[in-house]
Amino acid sequence: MEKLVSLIPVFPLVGFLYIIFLGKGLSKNTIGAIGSGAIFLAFITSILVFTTQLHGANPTIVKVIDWITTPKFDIDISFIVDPLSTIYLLFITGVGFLIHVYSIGYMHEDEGFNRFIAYLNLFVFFMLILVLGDSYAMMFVGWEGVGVCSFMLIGFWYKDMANNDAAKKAFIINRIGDLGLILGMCMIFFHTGTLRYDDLFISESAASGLHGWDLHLAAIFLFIGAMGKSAQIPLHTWLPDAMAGPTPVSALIHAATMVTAGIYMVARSSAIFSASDVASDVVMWAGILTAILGATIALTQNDIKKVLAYSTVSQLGLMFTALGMGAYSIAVFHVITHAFFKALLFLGSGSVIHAMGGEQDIRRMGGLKSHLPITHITFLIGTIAISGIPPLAGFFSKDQIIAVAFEENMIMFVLASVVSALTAFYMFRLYFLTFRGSFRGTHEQEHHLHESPKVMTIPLIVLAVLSIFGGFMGFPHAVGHAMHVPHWLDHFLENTVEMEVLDMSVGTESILMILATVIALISMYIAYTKYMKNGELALEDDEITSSTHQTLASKYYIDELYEKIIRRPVDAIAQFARNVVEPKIIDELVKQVSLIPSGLGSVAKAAQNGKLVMYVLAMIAGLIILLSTLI
Amino acid sequence: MLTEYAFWFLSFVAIFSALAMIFSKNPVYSVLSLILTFFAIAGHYFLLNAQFLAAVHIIVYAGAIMVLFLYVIMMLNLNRLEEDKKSTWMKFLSVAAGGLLLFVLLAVVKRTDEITITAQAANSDCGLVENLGKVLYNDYLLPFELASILFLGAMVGAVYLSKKELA
Amino acid sequence: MDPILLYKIILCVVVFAVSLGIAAYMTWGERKLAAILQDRVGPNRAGPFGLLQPIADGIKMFMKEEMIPGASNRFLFILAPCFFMLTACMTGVVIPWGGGITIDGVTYPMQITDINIGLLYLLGVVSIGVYGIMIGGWASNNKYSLMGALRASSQMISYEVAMGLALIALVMMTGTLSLGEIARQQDEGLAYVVYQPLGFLIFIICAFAETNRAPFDLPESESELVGGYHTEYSSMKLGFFLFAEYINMFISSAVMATLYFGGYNFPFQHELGLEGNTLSIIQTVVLFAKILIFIFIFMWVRWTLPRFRYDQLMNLGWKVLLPLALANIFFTGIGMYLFGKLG
Amino acid sequence: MELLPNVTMNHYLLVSVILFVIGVAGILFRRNAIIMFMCVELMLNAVNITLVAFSKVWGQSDAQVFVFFIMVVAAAEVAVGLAILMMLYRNMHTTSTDVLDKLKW
Repeated sequence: MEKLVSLIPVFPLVGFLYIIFLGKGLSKNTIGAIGSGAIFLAFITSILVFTTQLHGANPTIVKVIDWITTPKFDIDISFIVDPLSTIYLLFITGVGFLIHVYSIGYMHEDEGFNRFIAYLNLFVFFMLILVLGDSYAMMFVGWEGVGVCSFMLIGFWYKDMANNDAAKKAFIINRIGDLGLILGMCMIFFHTGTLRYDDLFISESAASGLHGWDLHLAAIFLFIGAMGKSAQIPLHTWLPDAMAGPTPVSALIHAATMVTAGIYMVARSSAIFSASDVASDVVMWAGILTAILGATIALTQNDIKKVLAYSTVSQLGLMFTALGMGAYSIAVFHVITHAFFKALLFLGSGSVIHAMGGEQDIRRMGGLKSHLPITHITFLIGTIAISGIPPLAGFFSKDQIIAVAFEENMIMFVLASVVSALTAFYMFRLYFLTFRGSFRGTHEQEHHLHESPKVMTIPLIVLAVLSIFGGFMGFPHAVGHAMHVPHWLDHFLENTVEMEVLDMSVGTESILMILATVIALISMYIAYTKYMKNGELALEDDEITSSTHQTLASKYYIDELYEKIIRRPVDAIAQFARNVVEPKIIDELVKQVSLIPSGLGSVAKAAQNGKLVMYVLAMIAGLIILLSTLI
Repeated sequence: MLTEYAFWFLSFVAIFSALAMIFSKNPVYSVLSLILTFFAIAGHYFLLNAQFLAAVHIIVYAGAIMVLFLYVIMMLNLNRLEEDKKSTWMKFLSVAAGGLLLFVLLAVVKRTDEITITAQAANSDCGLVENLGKVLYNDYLLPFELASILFLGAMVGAVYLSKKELA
Repeated sequence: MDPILLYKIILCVVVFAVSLGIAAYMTWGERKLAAILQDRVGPNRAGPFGLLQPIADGIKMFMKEEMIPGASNRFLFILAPCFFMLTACMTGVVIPWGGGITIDGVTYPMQITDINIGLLYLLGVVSIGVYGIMIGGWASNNKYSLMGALRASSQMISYEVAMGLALIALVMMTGTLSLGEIARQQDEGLAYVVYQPLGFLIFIICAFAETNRAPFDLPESESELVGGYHTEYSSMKLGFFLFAEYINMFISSAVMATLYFGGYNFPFQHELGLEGNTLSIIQTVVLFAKILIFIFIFMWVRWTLPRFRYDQLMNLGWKVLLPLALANIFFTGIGMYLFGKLG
Repeated sequence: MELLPNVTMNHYLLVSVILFVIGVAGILFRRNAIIMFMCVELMLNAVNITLVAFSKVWGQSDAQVFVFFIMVVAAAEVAVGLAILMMLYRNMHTTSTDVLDKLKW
């Protein structure tokens, strides 16, 4: 059964190749069916593979072919099947499938439809490689592959320069992270001589070659890689810009899957991170700072997708906080629930944008509840889920992060609670401004409003169901123990990642749960009074007076800061190189060098005078010289 | 005895008609002289017990290649070739080169006296069709097939080149 | 003198004489046949049934004034008919004319030489036969002659290819290139025409073209090129050209009889109870009967069919006969693979 | 090393060398592309003689197979070469290599 795993990436790859090379004359529905069918087959196969891991961890390496073979070390193209990779498999292919189906409706009028589906397939392929690879080298292939796909999809509407800029920004910032990952890999390889997970983590012996500051540095470098991919401070700026891509892309890549690659990598390397307290602290602080930053910026954003994007940044920050505190399985738990409700929210926002004819500004929306009933319901479920109100998915995962923080570090606990409160507030602000109140758009838009087709709403419904019940896979430990509901996920992952065992009484945990719920409800109520009862609206850009508000709306001026301290100097160096080094030094040098062959050529040219006899004479002369050596 | 005389006779004919080939002003005579040379060479092959090769030599060279030469010369009506005057310097150079090459080659041949080749248990049948065919179709099958492809290419090329539309 | 050498010399002379004699009387036969086909009487003055006509023609040829055009190339002009005649006569040496003749208890084969590459020798001699025509046509310095010569050369080269390929299919079955051996094989088995009907058809068509006989007589087509390559020739030099053509016809008939129709063998020859020299003589007579039938076919076709146009001739050679010959090789190979080698 | 009575390998090499040099000389002295072409054929045949002689010396057929291939190449070369010459003559009305030097450099 485990052998089937090598089939999983093949489906999307075949889908991609088929659509790119043979998809020219096919109808859009056929293309969509091929694209989502490929993912569906991968999903089915993933379920089969997943069942092998259900009863006790049973890690298996499935080798496909040799990749790099040297006397010193080998890297195979082989796949690892263990609880961590299979659970990622499930939600990549599952959520991926839903988003593919959604895309058929969302992108139906787009002229680049084939290209879009093909790219999505390719993306899923690389994501699967990333997750399934049995070594850092294989993961790196997928890592770069998803980067490329992300680039292509952000800049999907390449005719608009802003999209291209966003794509470039994402790509370049990701490169910075990748450099960290490469350095981390190099350090690991340098000290242990292998990049394979089973050598590094399962047999333990290899990993012991790494200790002290080497260990800390390696872990921090790996984390820099994760920062790039998962948009952590200071490499987070690309993610909100990446919303330039089509909404399904935002849902699939920039919320549910690719950005969680960083979490995956850190969880995969949990042995390294838990051995390094320094690196863990770095991860924790970077995570919580990102969480607060994202949450505060999200408060003031008016673009529906930007709000969700900063919310993603903030949630990712929370996940890293959990990772930093050693709660790897809880971070993975939050990744999964987050994948459900964030995909749901993005797809819902896509549905709204679709209905609004491309409008993304929530100040121009309002009162969509009656026009888009299904979207409204599912969006509301997503909002409740992310806000952490029981018994929806977000509550369980987020509550456990807070619980861990309570155990580990009171500062973290406070900050995480704040983030949680802010989350509930900005999400309900978004919800109220979008779906409640009265319609603020143009008359034409109002006339145009319609519920999305079934092909889009069904994925919404499925995701909404998942958002409601997804949390039960990780029922809180103590309370669950008391109620005889096991924490299934922890149990499932316990042999794969390092475990933080919470030692908490039923009472404490219950109080924390209630506290979290109350915080969320209060935030929700504030949002309700502010935007529903008082009918307050988000301010237009030129109405903003408060400096705090201005700072938040401008995203703490981080982009401007980067512009000043990084881009300007680099530009200056580049200008210097272009204006001075290139023409004055390199060009001149090349010109001078080129004189040598042309000079020699003008000499040799004389020999080619077109007289056959001369050629024959030369040939005979050569023959004579050659033969005279025999005499 | 007879074969020895035959060798000298054939060699004389070959060399004499080869000289006639390069010195005759009329290209038709050149062609005919060369044909004579080829007959003499075919005779050599017979003497060396390579009957198959001799027959093929006649068929291919005399029967096909030289006919083509003759055909082209007749068709282009090149009865008298315009030979431009060459500079004496060039003539001298040519003579020197040719003479030197002859000298060097003769010296090399002379050297072979010192190298003794122990003649193998003479298999005088090696020129027979059957033996040649066995070698050709067993050891040299690939070159043989490639040669046929070469031929096909040459044929197509020749036909294409002589199409009127190109002119 | 070595009796074998003596025998060979005698045989050479006999074959040469017989070839010339038959060729001479073929001219008579041709005229008679043409007359019959055209409902005329034909030669009937010189001797009974005009049988002395060839001799009269020969005397006339020798007596006529010899004319050599002033602008021609004298040496080549004379060389050409001699060369043509020589090549025509050279082909006879490899043909087995009958079984063995026993003299003083020693059996001599009735074949001048049974070289192991007999068929290749035939092809080689045929292929150089074209020089006689080409040189003659060119040396005449006459555009009709040159045209005839060029036509002859391209025609002969083209049809040689198909002819060679038709023979290859035959050689695949015989496993030998020796004509004597091929004739002997047909004593034991059936005549090869049974196995190679298509090969024979291709061969006979090519033989018509190689001998420049109608309907392939473009090199000398009177109505187009005055007389083709021998327009400028007169007297016995013209006689040589004409004569050589008949010799060629005779030899190709002999070759066809040998290769495809059992040569000197005839059905049930061993059941007659004849032995030795008697049988051999009957075999030779049978061979000549076969040759005469082919000669008759040559003449019959000439006086029946019109001449091809030049492009038709080339198309037939390259686009019909060549692919057919290749297909014949292919199917022969398949047949041999399926049923095993014959003979 | 006697291939025939009183005829050694060297005799054949000698004949071959002389024929070869005659071919080379022809190429050097003559300007007509057709004659030069024929000289090339002569040189190839000079080599063929040595190959056949060597085949006889060693009692093996391989050298004769080489001769066979040389003939194949020569035939192909003539077919294409003469076609090229025909075209040249049609366009330039000459076969002299002194005139045909447009493709230099």
